[in-house]
Amino acid sequence: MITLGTQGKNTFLEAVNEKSGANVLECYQCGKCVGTCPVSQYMDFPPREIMQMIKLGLKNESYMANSHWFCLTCSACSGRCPREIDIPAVMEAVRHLAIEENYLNTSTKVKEIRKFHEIFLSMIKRYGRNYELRMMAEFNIRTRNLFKDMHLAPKALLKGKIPLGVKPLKSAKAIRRMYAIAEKLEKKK
Amino acid sequence: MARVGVFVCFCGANIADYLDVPQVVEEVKRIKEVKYAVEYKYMCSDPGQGMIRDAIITHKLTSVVVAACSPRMHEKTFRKALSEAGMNPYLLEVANIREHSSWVHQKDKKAATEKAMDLCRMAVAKSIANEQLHEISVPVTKRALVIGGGIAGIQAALDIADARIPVVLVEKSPSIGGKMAQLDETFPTLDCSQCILTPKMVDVASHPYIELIPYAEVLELEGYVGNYKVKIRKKASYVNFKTCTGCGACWQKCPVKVANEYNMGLDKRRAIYTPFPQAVPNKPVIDAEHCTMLTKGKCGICAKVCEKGSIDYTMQDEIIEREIGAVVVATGYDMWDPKPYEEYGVGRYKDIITSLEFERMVSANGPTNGVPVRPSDGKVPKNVVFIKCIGSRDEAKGIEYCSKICCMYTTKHTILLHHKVHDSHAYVFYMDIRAAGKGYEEFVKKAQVDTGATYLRGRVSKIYKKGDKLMVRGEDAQIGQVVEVEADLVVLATAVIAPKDNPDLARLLGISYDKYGYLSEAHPKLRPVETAKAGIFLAGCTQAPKDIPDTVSQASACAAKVCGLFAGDTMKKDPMISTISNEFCSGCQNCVKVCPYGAIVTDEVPMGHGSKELRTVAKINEGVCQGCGSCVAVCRSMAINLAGFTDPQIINEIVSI
Amino acid sequence: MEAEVKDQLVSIEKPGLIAPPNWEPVIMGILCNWCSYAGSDLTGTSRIQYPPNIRIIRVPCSSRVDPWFLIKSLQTTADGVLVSGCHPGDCHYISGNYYARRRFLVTKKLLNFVGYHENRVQFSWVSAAEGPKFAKVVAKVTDDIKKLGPLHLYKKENFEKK
Amino acid sequence: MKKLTYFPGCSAHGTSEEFDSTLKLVLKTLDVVLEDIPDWNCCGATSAHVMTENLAYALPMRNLVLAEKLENTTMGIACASCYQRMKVTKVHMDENPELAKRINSTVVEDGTYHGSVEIKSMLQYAYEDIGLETIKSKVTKPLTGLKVACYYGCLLTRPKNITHFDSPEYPVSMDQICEALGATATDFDFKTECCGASFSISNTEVVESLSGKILEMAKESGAHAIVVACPLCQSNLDMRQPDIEKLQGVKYGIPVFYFTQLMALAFGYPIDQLKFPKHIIPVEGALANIGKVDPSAEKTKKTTKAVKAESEVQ
Repeated sequence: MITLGTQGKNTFLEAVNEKSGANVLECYQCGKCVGTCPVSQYMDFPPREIMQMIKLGLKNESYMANSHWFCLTCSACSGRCPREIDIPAVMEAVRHLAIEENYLNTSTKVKEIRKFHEIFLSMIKRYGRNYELRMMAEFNIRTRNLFKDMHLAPKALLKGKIPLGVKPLKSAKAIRRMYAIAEKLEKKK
Repeated sequence: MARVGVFVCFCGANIADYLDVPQVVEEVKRIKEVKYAVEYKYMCSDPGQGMIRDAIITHKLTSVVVAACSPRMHEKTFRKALSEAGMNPYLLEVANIREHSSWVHQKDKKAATEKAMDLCRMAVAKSIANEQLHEISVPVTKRALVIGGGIAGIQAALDIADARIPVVLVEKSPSIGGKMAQLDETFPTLDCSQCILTPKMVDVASHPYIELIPYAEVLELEGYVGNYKVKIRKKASYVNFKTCTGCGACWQKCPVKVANEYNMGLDKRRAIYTPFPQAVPNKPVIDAEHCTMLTKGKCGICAKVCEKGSIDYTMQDEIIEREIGAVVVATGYDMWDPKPYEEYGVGRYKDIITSLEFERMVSANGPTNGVPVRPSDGKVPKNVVFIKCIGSRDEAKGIEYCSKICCMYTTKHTILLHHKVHDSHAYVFYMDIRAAGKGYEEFVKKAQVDTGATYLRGRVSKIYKKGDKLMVRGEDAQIGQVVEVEADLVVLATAVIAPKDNPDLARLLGISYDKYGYLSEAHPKLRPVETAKAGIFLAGCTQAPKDIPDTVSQASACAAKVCGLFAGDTMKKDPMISTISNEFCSGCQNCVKVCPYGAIVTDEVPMGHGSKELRTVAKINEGVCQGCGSCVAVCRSMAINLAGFTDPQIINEIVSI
Repeated sequence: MEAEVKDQLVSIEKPGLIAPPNWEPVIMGILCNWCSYAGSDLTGTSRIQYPPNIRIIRVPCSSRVDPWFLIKSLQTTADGVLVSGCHPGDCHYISGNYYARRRFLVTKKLLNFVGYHENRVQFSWVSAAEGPKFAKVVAKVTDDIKKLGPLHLYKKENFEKK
Repeated sequence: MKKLTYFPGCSAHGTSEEFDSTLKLVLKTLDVVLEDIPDWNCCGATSAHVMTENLAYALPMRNLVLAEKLENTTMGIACASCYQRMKVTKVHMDENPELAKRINSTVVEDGTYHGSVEIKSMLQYAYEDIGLETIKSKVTKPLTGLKVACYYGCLLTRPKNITHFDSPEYPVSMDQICEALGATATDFDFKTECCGASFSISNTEVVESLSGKILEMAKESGAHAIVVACPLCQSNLDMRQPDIEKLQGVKYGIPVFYFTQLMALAFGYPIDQLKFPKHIIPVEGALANIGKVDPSAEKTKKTTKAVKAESEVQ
């Protein structure tokens, strides 16, 4: 059971609105987003419910939900929302806040998704571009799932779908510098 | 020398508890114009008024000040008291020492008393400058114009006419009846729309006090309340209604087929046609846009077959004028076009129809003889999905507001579907069920329980085609699951919107309309049928979405208003209007520009006594002036004054404290 | 030029500099009959308290307000003036309050130019339903005028003399 | 001769190399010269915006800044995700100069951002800047008889206020291009449903179910092949198709072309230049339909014409 009325101002709602530029209060729970969302059935709470949870100020629940990790930012929902709420932005805001305040959803799926993104970013950091083969390999190693998609590998490699090398950036250090500054900016906030 | 009487009211405890009334009286007595001042428990009571009457006579008062509640409350009461004492009622001034002092400074008796004194001083000073005013009476043309021949217009016209007041009813289409004539049955009683409407339509046609002008539109309205003049264009019907018997030979023979508006384009009508069998008047008109005789000069069959020779291809539009005293606007509503709902494949899938199309299908005199069918293949549908709030409550694609009637007509449709196709099943996607009204909630229960319509709470997200079925996907929020319904037919409950030509009409009538195009009432609560312009009233959906009962009540209310307006031979009018003195008027015509009512016109007067030369001056039209005073403030030469709020009166107030 | 205006400003507002103890300003409130006056009545019926300094004059419409009224008030009895009308678009007389608004801006400029502080005259929209708002507006205006100090230290005697 | 700034995107040198190379062929015929952004970097799609706001803007920002060093007013982007990240960044930067300044500070050595370069997806460029007529005029081997389902994915037309291109629900630009090539575009309902995009590695079962639905509907619409303009969509629909077939127990065998491949084909380039061997699903079956006139084609053509009419009305 959830007890309401115990917390004072709904600071969580304000934070989300501020970060996303959307106004969650506009949501009138029609559910069009849920039917639209391609991954809503994989979410602990579909978008509509997340919106309500934000309205109720349920910070923990929203942070720990896998919903914002599953959001593909495909913008189908916002395109159909009768109140034109930027739902992906809201999801992104919740995710970023969760990351900033180190809330860790420990379900393996979310862990994998998160791992993938981290590896991806590290790839760019290292090469300035994405190195697909290496990324896949690393992903499989880090997620302790060596043979995932291995059945595709030979075919893909054979057909040159996935190149063996990557042409790294001339000024890769420009990227590293960018990373450094960006991270500093994150902290500043 | 002015002799003012001041009467200060205790208003029980309301005033007396929070300010020192006797002290106020004492203070007021020190003003030299005040010849008599007294306090009393309830000035508005009969004895209170008696005191005023007596004092007027015994003290030969020239003006009266009552210090009590707001003038908006009892001004009329005390004016009556004055006239009963043989004094001009407009020599009264009210000092508002309750709303403006005792009630709002309850913690500071001294300050409240001081303020009350000042308010009295101001009232006294103003009353000294008051002049005798007399109600203006303007002649009234006792004839009403009703614009629109839907159920609202019909009801208003009949009620007014039954009071033996002549009515001019103007309808833009060839027959009266409006949207209601397109309905099959009506919620929540399921009585047949046609059966209850057509008798009224016939009454209109046969009523001695109603002049029915079909196939016409209002062009121009000039004048003011009680004395309007309206220009009407009668569109050329190319049929002589006087001789036409409505036998129907012409439209049976007419070779040109056109989409039939009455049946939402689900079938065809001819180029010469009556909109529907029960049309009133039951005379055909020629659709000039499609008639080959009028467009290409070929054909002429209808003229050949018409025994009465009533067809006249040379007929022209005709402009007629009528003198009227009041207007009832009842232009109804339009249905919103759901094309923006691309995610539903609107426009791509034949088997997605609007609720009015469905209404025509299930209607006994409809294109499919009362059986709903799939437009794509003519099969009778088994699973029918009804989607509510199409365009309504949708800022992104439609309009913000709730259309009010969709919940109920959709409920009705599920029941009608069940009646017409027994083995069918209705699914209703809704956001809320708004069933506030007599017998409405019970009606919804009937649909859900007796006919077993399945209600799913959620807005449909997508519709796509699979084989010959339409897959309707949406969330059912109750179970928090995405559901897909395999539908044969999808019915969209499209929003009610204002008629698209409402703004133009509003402009030519000189009334205001809101951002959606609905005509605005004078006050949302207390003057719901009047407009801000005297003598123009609103009935039905032209003011806001409404169901039939509400529409009919509002129409009757309009009738009552019109009858009230025409009660006397002349109309009494508040004398507090502008007056212009020719001596001072320089003819700059600033006032003409600012007058919101066009009540100021120019006039020619001789330069001086006996001189032939003329000069232009402004002239107030007493009937039109509403007394806002805009003109007074812009008058450079102080030639204009507003009776009851003259410059001397207000300046007196200012300097008196 | 600049300097001149400054001087004037000082000279006119100077009496204000010597406000006597427990001085209370007088504020002339000119309200339109249909919105603001009705609103002020509502403030009363709902017993919302506000400072007692305002003296209310009823006019049919804010467009009736002649600049002359403001000037006269400031010259003779009032330390400040509040003009209030219907919200834009809600004018009972269709468009009166628009005229009022434009006219008021010009008047304000003029009064400013001759040296009156801009807060001496103020304008507001109060609808018939906005009782609480009216109280707020009055409180604010009163407060502003108190800060500015008196324009007239003689009005009472002045009245007795009449 | 037209010039166009080009941002290939990482996958152009990897999974979508055939997109890149056929695009170049096509533009050669259309007399457009591509100028690669010197030393461009990955735009961060699809991970940067998930993890951090600043990087999500910073990575595209650098490319935008570099792009402004070339004279051209327009930049064409092959990959849909790159296109969206870049466009989002541009729009947000132009709306919010404050933010622009902050982000610019991360790449300030590479130059300052002015927002002078217009960003278009290659599809948009072909449709708006080159135009159907020109395309038609270059066709030497019309693809008559080939029925294709045009799949746009999420990123090319959404969100509307960012892309301002075609319809987010039922776009028709690619359909019209394909019809200009002589092929027939089917009335396909899942044009803009998501294929699972960024989950292609981290969350395959999602991808398989989503892409599965798309393949199913494509078949439903009677298409021989799917046409795409996005590497992610292509690899999801093509590479994962065998798994999906296993999962659903159905045989689709629908090849997934880049629209540039079909253009090149219609423009008369020899098969061996079109990198068909790179496809996991063999293309021969579908291409065999070219030249075959089948009666139902006429009907579908009409419907799509109707659809066009609709879209023009709006």
